[in-house]
Amino acid sequence: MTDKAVPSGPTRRALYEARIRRRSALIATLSTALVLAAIIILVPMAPGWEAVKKSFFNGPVLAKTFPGLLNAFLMDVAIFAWCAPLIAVLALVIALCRDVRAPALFPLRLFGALYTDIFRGLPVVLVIYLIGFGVPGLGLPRPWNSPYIWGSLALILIYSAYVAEVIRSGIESIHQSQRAASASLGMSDADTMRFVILPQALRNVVPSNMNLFIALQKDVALLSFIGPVEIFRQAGVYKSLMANFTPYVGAAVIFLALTIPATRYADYLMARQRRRRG
Amino acid sequence: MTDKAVPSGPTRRALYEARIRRRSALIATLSTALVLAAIIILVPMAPGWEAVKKSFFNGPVLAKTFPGLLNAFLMDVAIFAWCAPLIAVLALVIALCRDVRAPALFPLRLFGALYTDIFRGLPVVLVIYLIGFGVPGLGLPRPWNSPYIWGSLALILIYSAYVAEVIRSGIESIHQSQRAASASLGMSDADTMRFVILPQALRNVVPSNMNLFIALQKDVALLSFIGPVEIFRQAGVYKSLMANFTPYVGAAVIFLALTIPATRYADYLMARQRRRRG
Amino acid sequence: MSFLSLRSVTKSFAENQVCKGIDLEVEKGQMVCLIGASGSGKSTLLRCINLLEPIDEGAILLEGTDIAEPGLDPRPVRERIGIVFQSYNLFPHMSAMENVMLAPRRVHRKTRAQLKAPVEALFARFGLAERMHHYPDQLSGGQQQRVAIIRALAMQPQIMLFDEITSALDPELVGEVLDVLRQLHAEGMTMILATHEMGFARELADKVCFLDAGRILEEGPPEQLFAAPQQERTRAFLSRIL
Amino acid sequence: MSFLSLRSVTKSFAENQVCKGIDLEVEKGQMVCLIGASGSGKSTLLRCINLLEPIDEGAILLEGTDIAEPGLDPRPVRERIGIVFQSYNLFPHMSAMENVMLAPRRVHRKTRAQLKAPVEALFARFGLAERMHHYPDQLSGGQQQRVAIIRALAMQPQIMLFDEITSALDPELVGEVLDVLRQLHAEGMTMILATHEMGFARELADKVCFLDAGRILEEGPPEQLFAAPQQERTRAFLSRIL
Amino acid sequence: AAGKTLEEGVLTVATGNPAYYPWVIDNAPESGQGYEAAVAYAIAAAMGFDGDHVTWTRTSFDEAIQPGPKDFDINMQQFSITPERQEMVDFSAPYYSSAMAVLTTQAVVDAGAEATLDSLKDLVWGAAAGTTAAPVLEQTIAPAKSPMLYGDNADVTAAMQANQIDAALFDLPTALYLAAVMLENGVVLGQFPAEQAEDPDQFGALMEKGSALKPCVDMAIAAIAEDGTLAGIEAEWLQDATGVPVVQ
Ligand SMILES: Nc1ncnc2c1ncn2[C@@H]1O[C@H](COP(=O)(O)OP(=O)(O)OP(=O)(O)O)[C@@H](O)[C@H]1O
Ligand SMILES: Nc1ncnc2c1ncn2[C@@H]1O[C@H](COP(=O)(O)OP(=O)(O)OP(=O)(O)O)[C@@H](O)[C@H]1O
Ligand SMILES: [Mg+2]
Ligand SMILES: [Mg+2]
Repeated sequence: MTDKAVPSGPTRRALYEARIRRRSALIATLSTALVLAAIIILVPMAPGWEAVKKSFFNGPVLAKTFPGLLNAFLMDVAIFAWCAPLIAVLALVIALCRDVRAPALFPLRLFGALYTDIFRGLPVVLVIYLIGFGVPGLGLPRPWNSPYIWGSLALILIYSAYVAEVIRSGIESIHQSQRAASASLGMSDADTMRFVILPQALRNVVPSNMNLFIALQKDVALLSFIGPVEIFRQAGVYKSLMANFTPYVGAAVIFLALTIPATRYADYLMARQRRRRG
Repeated sequence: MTDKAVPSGPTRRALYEARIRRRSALIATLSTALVLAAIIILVPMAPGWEAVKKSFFNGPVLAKTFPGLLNAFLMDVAIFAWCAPLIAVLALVIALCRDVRAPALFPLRLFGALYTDIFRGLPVVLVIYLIGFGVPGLGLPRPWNSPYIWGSLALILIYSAYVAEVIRSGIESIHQSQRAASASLGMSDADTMRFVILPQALRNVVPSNMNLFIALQKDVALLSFIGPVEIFRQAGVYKSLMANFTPYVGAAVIFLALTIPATRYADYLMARQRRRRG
Repeated sequence: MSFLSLRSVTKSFAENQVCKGIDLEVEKGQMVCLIGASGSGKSTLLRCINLLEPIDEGAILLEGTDIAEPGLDPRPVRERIGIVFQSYNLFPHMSAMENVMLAPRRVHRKTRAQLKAPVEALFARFGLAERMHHYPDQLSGGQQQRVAIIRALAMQPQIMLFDEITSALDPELVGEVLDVLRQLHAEGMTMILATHEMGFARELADKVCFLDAGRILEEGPPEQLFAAPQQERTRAFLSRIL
Repeated sequence: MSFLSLRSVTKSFAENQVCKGIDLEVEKGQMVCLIGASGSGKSTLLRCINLLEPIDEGAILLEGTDIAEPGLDPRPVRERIGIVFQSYNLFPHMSAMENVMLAPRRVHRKTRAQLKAPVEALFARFGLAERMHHYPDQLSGGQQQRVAIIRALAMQPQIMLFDEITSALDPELVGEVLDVLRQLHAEGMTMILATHEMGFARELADKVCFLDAGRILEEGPPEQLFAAPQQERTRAFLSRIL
Repeated sequence: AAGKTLEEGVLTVATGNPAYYPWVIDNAPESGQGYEAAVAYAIAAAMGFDGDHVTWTRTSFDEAIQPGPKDFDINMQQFSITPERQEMVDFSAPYYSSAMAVLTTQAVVDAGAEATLDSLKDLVWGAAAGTTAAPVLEQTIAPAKSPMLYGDNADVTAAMQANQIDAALFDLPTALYLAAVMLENGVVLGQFPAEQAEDPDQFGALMEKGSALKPCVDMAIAAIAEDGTLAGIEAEWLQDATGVPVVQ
């Protein structure tokens, strides 16, 4: 008996579905085309369109400013590049602090809790101003008063609070039975954390952290308020020089080119994780 | 047979644990006290402490500016109050757009996808600048060019993209079998969505959305960059008038008073949800 | 003409052909039991009959009309065919009563007032009168499964499909649910039941079909099939299960 | 003196007293089966013996020493007592081999090289030689459960506790795991087994204890307990299960 | 100017938030104290508004230059008139020609900074991003390290106080004020006099593009310039800047 039936040509359902698919594709294409056409034809007919175009979608301005913007964006990338690993390390430390059980180390737990509460509770700009201008104002010598250092520190403090919470939630999401299994083998708490809990917890929180790091990449723009000329500030300079908003649009395009794929990927990871669990 | 054993005084374990608890409490108190003492005694001995104190923790400045800050914070609250419901509504619409199946409505799906991708991909400040300064510049008459309107719109656009994604993930997290059960009873897709899927999905996403709304409350501060004198701008004004960072610290305290309890509550909801699912 | 008849129904998931030409006749008032190993296609077959899965080839005739015609609106058909799943699939955000009333209200456009009496009667009949206003998570598995059956019955279907409705239950709760089936059978409901409860199949089924790898390998009245299976495979399966 | 003896062990979770004074003697090389309804306290008792739960009162003597003394470091004790859970609790991020090697490496400070031969021998002995480098989710339930047993055995415990290790398995996979127990019993391992598999208890146990609501209501060799239970409750329970 | 103002019979004047000395004294333009406050009242008077019919509002720099309708009739916060900006907004005739000046601290001077281009090149520079100082900095000094840019004057001084920048470019009166009041040990190291610049920094009152008010304002400014009011106000509120050396 050959169980594997050889499909002899398309089935009734396959034919029907192919027909439906063709029709749907047609309808979808048509309706999309219609809507697009409406946008393309109607929008430029709006009274303010010329002004909008001149102010926001100004070709020559874009051409003139885009290289400068791209260049300034390197600054964003660089700040991100040195903040991200520090955030990861600090967050792990804080998360472990909050998991500490020994009573002598209670101040650590307290510290961890205060830390995450405070830095998750404050607006990013506020922390950047406070730390970026405040701390160096206390009389630190160069180069230790650089806004790059203190601005980055502000980002690191804030984001490590968020990442720490995510890691902690990852640790807590590992079922108690894994700890029991490890303990029952005679493993110490530290070994259990290091070899059994953390590897699983960290893997589980990759998607959430990915989202946080995308947010970080965007919040790097806020560092501009304390001096560093990154893309957002550069766009602002061009804007006030040319009294034209196109540079901001250019900056937006640069951000989108990076964040859309990253966000999409994070979503994909999240959805996959949900499916696995569900 | 009386199965409910009446505990006859504390058990061996209870006694031991009470002893341990007492010792732990003692150690924890002692170590915390030690650390606190070290901070309280050592920090003021640092060379820059006087400067820091004058600049950041200036009692008279705080007393003078705090009422003004609180007053300005009402603006934050007001902006939040009108943005939040609009965000909720718009996000629901977008989430439903992305779930649409009919081919004729394909542009809606496309729109939903583009919308969420774009607004989740852009830094909040950038959108606030673009929309808050850009759109009114197109020649809208007063009062339609108000930064309150357009700044709020920027927040609404961004946050509704995030909330829409959360709602969509909530919809997707409802197991396929719920749709099957509903369909098997002869219910239409629209009724299934409205009576079966959405009520469950929305309940599931309350904690995630709570976190987003806390973030919104903090990002309201960014509106100050386009004019509205909310707490952050007010603190900046005081700062430049008095050349003192205490107003920022005051603003931070006000934010923390609101966001810490809210964040804690959101964490609690999240953890409870995870426990339920786990 | 049978009440329901399947004519060489085939169904694939991608490359995996799960139903390989199934013929089945169900008479009015009959109880047909599908038995077979895990993965043999019982659930899929039931889902196909309810049009939750489109079939590839073949026909499903309900009182002579092909309900599997591609492109047909499945909703009127589903009103006539009730299905109850293994994992009860109650709506967790509604009380038992609301679970039962939802579809009649939305589909048949009846009011709560109109529905109250008949629905309460259904609950009472299946011993759940006191539990009507509880939410699913306040009910035991057996109670949930009975609510799911009541929910399907409230649409007044002509035929009921049951997919291993007892296999997620503790042995002690299985009895409650099987009682409901007995009652329905006594009242003349047409039923198809996928089950691993051989005892029950033997007691109540009018016809037992043994599915193996997407085919009905053997069918007949339970006395015959259980006592003297014709096929080697059926024998092997029964010896493992009984 | 018995190898392991429990002396009026009590254990509560908050108000709920789960072990109400349990006395149990286990001789070297004996296999003791705990049977009893769900919630009767079998799992809790095993977890207490392994010190995963602190007991309230009573003593647990392992070769005469009270291991339940509050404040004692439980780790050396746990090295001597292996436990395998119902839900296998393998570490999902490690291959079967790494699962087994982790504790010997970290606790006994052995190297991979030292462990290779004995661990491979263990895998081979329980028919998993080819599956050593697979990850848990690439293994069937029965294979996972065998890896869990190997993992516990690799620490060379003197006594093994098994908590319903077959109840999450398909009937067809149960056999594989029971074979392992048979083998261990033959080799003289001391074992305590909480189980619903009466057939197995009857075949292999040296002593069967019937737990009911936190007490050992009746104990004895399987022939006696299954054939002629003394207590009304035991009879009721056995009649339901068998 | 009848019928051309935002609110009939009232001239709405915008200034910064906060507004700085010496342009506005004590952040209170209503007092008419300070150069721009006084000029505003003088312009208003020349246009026929008495002091009670002048109201004040606040805008940020960016809000002022954004295109479109405005919340003010005229906006005075040291806006430099540039052709690019004139594409989007209107400026009145200039009411002040400012020298650009180098603001720094005593510590930097002690470290050897001098009022020469060569010396200035090597400093770490800052400027307010929205102002013309940023491009002027690039053109005239071309610092070796790329300058830091900030949202407003307050942030620039904060950065200088934090020793994150050595020097910043401002219009001279602002620089003098910041050096004297806001900055500890502030020094105005040198100036680029307006007379010597090829396109000098001139302040104009900013108005909505195509504002009907522009001719009136221009006439008013011309009038107060002619009758010496403007010079009088300058003498009263702006320090004599001759003490500041010219950058070589
Ligand atoms: N939605 C689906 N997509 C892909 N394959 C499916 C799907 N549903 C079922 N299958 C496959 O179809 C086959 C038959 O599954 P089905 O659930 O019908 O078996 P069953 O007889 O009900 O088994 P059980 O006794 O385990 O419920 C299996 O191989 C299964 O993997
Ligand atoms: N960690 C815990 N916290 C509180 N109560 C618990 C805990 N673990 C078990 N219990 C309670 O202790 C009682 C005995 O549970 P236990 O798991 O020991 O029973 P069991 O005999 O193993 O049952 P089963 O056959 O279902 O595994 C139950 O009432 C249970 O609710
Ligand atoms: Mg099935
Ligand atoms: Mg148990």
